[in-house]
Amino acid sequence: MKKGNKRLIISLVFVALLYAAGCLIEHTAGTKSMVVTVLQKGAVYALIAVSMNLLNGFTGLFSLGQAGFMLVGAYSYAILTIPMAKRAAVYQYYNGGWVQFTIGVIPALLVAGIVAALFAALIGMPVLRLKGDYLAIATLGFAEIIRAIVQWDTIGPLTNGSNLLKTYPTLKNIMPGNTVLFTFIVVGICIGLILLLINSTYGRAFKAIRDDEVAAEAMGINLFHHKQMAFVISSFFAGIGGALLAMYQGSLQANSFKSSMTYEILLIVVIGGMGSVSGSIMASFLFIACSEWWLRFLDAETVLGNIKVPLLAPGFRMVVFSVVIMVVVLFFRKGIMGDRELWELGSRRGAKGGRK
Amino acid sequence: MFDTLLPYLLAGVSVGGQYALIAVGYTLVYGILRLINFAHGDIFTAAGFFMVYLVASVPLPLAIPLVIILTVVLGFVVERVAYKPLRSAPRMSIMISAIGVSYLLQNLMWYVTGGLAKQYPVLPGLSQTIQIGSATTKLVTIVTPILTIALVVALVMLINHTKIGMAMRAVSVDFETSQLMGIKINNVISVTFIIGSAMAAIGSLLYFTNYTAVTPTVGAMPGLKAFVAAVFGGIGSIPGAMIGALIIGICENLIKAAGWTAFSDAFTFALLIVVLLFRPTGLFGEKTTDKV
Amino acid sequence: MKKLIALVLAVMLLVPAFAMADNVIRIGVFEPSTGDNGAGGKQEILGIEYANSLAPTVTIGGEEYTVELVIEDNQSLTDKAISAAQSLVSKDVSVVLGSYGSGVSMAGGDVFAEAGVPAIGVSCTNPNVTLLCDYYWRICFLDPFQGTVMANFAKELGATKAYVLTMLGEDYGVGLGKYFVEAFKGLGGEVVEENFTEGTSDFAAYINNAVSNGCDVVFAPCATTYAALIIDQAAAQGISFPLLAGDTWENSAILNAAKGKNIKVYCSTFFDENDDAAAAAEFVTGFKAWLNADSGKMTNNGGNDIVAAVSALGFDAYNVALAAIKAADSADAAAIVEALPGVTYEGVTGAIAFDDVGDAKKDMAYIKFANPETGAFDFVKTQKVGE
Amino acid sequence: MSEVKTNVPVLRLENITMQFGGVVAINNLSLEVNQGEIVALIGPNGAGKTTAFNCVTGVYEPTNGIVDFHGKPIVVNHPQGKMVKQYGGINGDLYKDRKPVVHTPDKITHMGIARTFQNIRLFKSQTAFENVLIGTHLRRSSNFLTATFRLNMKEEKAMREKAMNLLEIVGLADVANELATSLPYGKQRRLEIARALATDPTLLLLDEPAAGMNPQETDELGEFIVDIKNQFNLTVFMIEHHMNLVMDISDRIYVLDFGKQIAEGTPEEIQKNPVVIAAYLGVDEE
Repeated sequence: MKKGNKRLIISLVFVALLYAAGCLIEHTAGTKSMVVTVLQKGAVYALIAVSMNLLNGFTGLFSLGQAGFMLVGAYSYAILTIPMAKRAAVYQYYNGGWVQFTIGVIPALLVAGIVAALFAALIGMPVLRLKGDYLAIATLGFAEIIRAIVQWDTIGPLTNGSNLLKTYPTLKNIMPGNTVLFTFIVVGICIGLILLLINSTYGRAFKAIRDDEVAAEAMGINLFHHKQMAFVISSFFAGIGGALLAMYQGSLQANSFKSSMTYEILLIVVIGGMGSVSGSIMASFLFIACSEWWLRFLDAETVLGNIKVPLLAPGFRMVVFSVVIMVVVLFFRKGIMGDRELWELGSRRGAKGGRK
Repeated sequence: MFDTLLPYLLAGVSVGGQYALIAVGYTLVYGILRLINFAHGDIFTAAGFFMVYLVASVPLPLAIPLVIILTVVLGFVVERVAYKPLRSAPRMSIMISAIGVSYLLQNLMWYVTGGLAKQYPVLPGLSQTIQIGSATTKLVTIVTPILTIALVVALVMLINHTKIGMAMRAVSVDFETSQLMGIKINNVISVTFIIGSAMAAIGSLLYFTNYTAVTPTVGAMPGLKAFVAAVFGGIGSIPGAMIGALIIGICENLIKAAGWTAFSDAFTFALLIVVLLFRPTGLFGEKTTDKV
Repeated sequence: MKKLIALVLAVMLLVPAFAMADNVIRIGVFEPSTGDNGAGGKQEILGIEYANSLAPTVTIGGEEYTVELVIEDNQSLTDKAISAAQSLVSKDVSVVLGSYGSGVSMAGGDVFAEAGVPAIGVSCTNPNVTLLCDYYWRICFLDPFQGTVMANFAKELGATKAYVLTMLGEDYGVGLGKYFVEAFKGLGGEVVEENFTEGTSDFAAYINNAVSNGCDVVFAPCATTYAALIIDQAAAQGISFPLLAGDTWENSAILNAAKGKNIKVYCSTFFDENDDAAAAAEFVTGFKAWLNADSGKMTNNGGNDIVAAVSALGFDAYNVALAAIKAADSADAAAIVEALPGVTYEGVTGAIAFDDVGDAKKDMAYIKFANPETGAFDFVKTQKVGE
Repeated sequence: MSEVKTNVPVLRLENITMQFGGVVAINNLSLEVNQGEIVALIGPNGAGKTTAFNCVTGVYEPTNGIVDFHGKPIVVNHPQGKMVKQYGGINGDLYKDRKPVVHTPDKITHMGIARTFQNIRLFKSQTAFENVLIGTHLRRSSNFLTATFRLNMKEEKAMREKAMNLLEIVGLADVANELATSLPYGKQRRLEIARALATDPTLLLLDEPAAGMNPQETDELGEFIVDIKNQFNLTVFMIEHHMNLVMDISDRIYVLDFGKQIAEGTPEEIQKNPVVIAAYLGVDEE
């Protein structure tokens, strides 16, 4: 117990240092810098990736519906927080829309999670009976159906149809100058809760289901009940993640929540390691930094001296990127962390190390 | 009434036939590897681009067989590089690899084309406009279902009456046992991918003659719909895939006719979910029991 | 691993992001060069580059500054637009030009506003681009105007029932469609509205719907990718009534699709190559020569030297930006924001002066016909509001 | 031998039939396991023994028949299908006043039946300790919220103590933090038993617990089974091929061949039963 406490304290200090570093970077680099962008978006993706890992990595449910639940969360948040004064302009084709009130940012974030969780509860009831890739394709299908419904003109007064939602409070409005800190706090709380869940008796039950469904059921674990729980909780956090993504983006459109978004998150989870929270977090920041920042030069046609650098053209960044991902998928199947956590590296390597 | 519906039915049968050719690839691969080959739709797209670029340099009669050959090579390479090394890995890994390949192919095509739509060459004959009853349409609309049925019949004969077909059936029933019986699994799987890719290439010829713009993501939706068709028809069943695809093609067009245009894609997924929940083996699939 | 990343981040911060050369002012070009609107975006960039080649420097505070164009591809997608905009902002641009397409402009607008960088919309026609963003100005006309123009024109062609087809999630098309519907209904016409989803290639059913609903004109403002398909399939079904659209259709892709087919395609646009005003004529001659000198540029223009309206707008946008920089007499974004409302400029697409919202007061549209025989756009007429 | 044997039936199978397509894996099997007994189910490979276990634990739903546990129904499947309301015909009395019931495996475990698997099914990414800990999840009182917010620390502590205690009983305390799948075969079998015990069963189903063990290990296992039976006041129902073990510790034996019960009795009776000998050794067709 004492040793555990010590490790907990070290971890907390480490996290606090990370927060301070994030804060410091924002204050020194200024809001215009790409670092700040990467920190914000990376943190948001970290939450979404961890929520997906809870399903795919910890419970062994291959779900591809994450973008759908993010969409629900993002829309719930935006719809509830667009200021009254701006509604007429945003809902320009729908006479200002149906919703004629606004709520605070934090309650709206919670509502975003809850609405996404409700959707998940409804969808989970039928689809969680399916297994493996059928579950994957069914959740993917539901995400697409959600997207079609949100864009439906008839409920346009609620969702603004397929048009852009904007003018809702963004990261910048809430804690001006400390956007990174705000993102880190919300994401930190959410990931903290997921970690607590994973390390509770329920988390152990999830892992048991992942390892062997038949044995888990023989241990008295109600498969449907626990899968549903993992599905709903994952979607709850995906909903909050979607809302944070909306806050980060400043504008929101159903069209961008395509299945390719789910695939990206899945790839982050794979790169980080299925079943590793810290892996997902690291992979998110890496992924975002590479795609938004470090590899951007690959997209620019560059002339060095008099020679045009070959291959560099719009789109090359993503090619390089997807090749790297394929290399990870094929040759480093365990990802960065496998199913271990950063804080376990020192202590449990002996017990869990020798395995492939 | 029939006069109003005829154009929709024609369009539905035509697009359904094209889905069917893609669906064959899904159903064969799934039948043997239990893998949803997410990259199959992108292989179909690649076939479209092969044509666009080939026609610029070689004459059409040569370009068509070249397109089929290149597509087959692509399908073969994808299997060897991305799926074969994962043969013993959990199924989730192979599926992730398939998603990765799809991502890679799309990005590659985006890079090569700049993400701009490319005009598909006109295939003499197929692109001609003809009049059927109240509907005016391209000749390809009529050719597609005929060609599709012919190819499906040929394929079914291949599978039922040749040695390789027997091997394919054996592998799809029991992977390990057929391996023990001396069937060269890797060859069988390669043949599966080759057949699937060739069908996708033929499908792309017909599809893009009908819908003349090729973009890097154009195959994603037809790919998914073809997969749904394969599930609907009963995964592993080639005639099932064809019938499923035709039904989906027709329904899709009738839904648009009813004015529910925004839901024509969503319908496919709704159908998929309903099938999975109430008849997971599809129209013609066989029931299996998991052994504990 | 994490420490390593932190270290890398820290190093990247310490190294000054960009070695600041003296006397350089950066203008961001926020345009799609890939994706659905890539073709149009590239033409717009060409206009900007041409303007830059004519006026590569600007004098600020008595010193000569070199103008450097920083081009970012927003991929025609609203979510990608955000990171492209952030990338521009992080490269310290003083002013941004773009974009082709309204959705991406609205999405990027927030990023520019947060960073306090002014943006000049080139051919984004949705009212909300400027209305919901205090840092966005625009030099082209707006969709309510364009929609009305096309509705009037449809009426003139004798249409009584219009089929309006737009893509879900495309602010430009959906917006323009709505304004057309409003205007057309106001003129006593009937309307059938339908949407297609992104990535659709099968438009046969939509064309059938237009026919079976007894429509006698189609209005389909959308990206050229889909436009080419719509035209091809309409022609295949032997449609006799005209297809109308907005400014996006003024593109080589449309000409190629319509060429040799029995189909009538009209679009409205911002500029006509054969405009006889002196400034316009000079621009057209110069631009064509510039294009012809470089095969890469010709390719980006769609393989010919037809001057697209968006190129002319790009040309004007660059010059408006220069005028604003001169008026501000500073490379500072905030100063340019101050100066922009007062800027007036006599451009090749007409006089440009901004109203309170930041929109150019433009009241003239050019209607063109895609000639299937010559494979070129024929000028039909100009149209003003209230005509 | 246990001294708490009674004639109170704990588990009762009546007319269980299990068909897979056209194959009849179990044909009209009826048997009883009484409180405190160790009952063995033996038979040649493919006789349907594991299938019988799977019917009891809810993995399979028998085509028809009844399984009762402590007089409560686990499965009641009517021969003419679930839709038939008025029972009659051949088994009319058996099904009289009984509603169709099919329980899921977790529900059955909750009722007090725990099992091990023929081809060991441990949670492969978990340590030995965690494997047992998962067994304690069943009798929790916390919900996911109290567990997440650590309002169940007392229970969590009790769970951990119980799991450790069980590991000590099966003699695996020293390998508690080893990965379950890295343990030698015999220890994995014991670990599976410990894990099953963590669910607080009253009936323990062991599917070939001695498979792959040498004679000495098998002897030890026999003692161990009797020990835990007494210590936890269990009833044991096991499938086993090691005849020494079966004859040593069983109170009664059922013999299955081709899905049919061919004999029932004490070890001594079974040893002498010519039908059993024929089934095992094979006889010429008469």
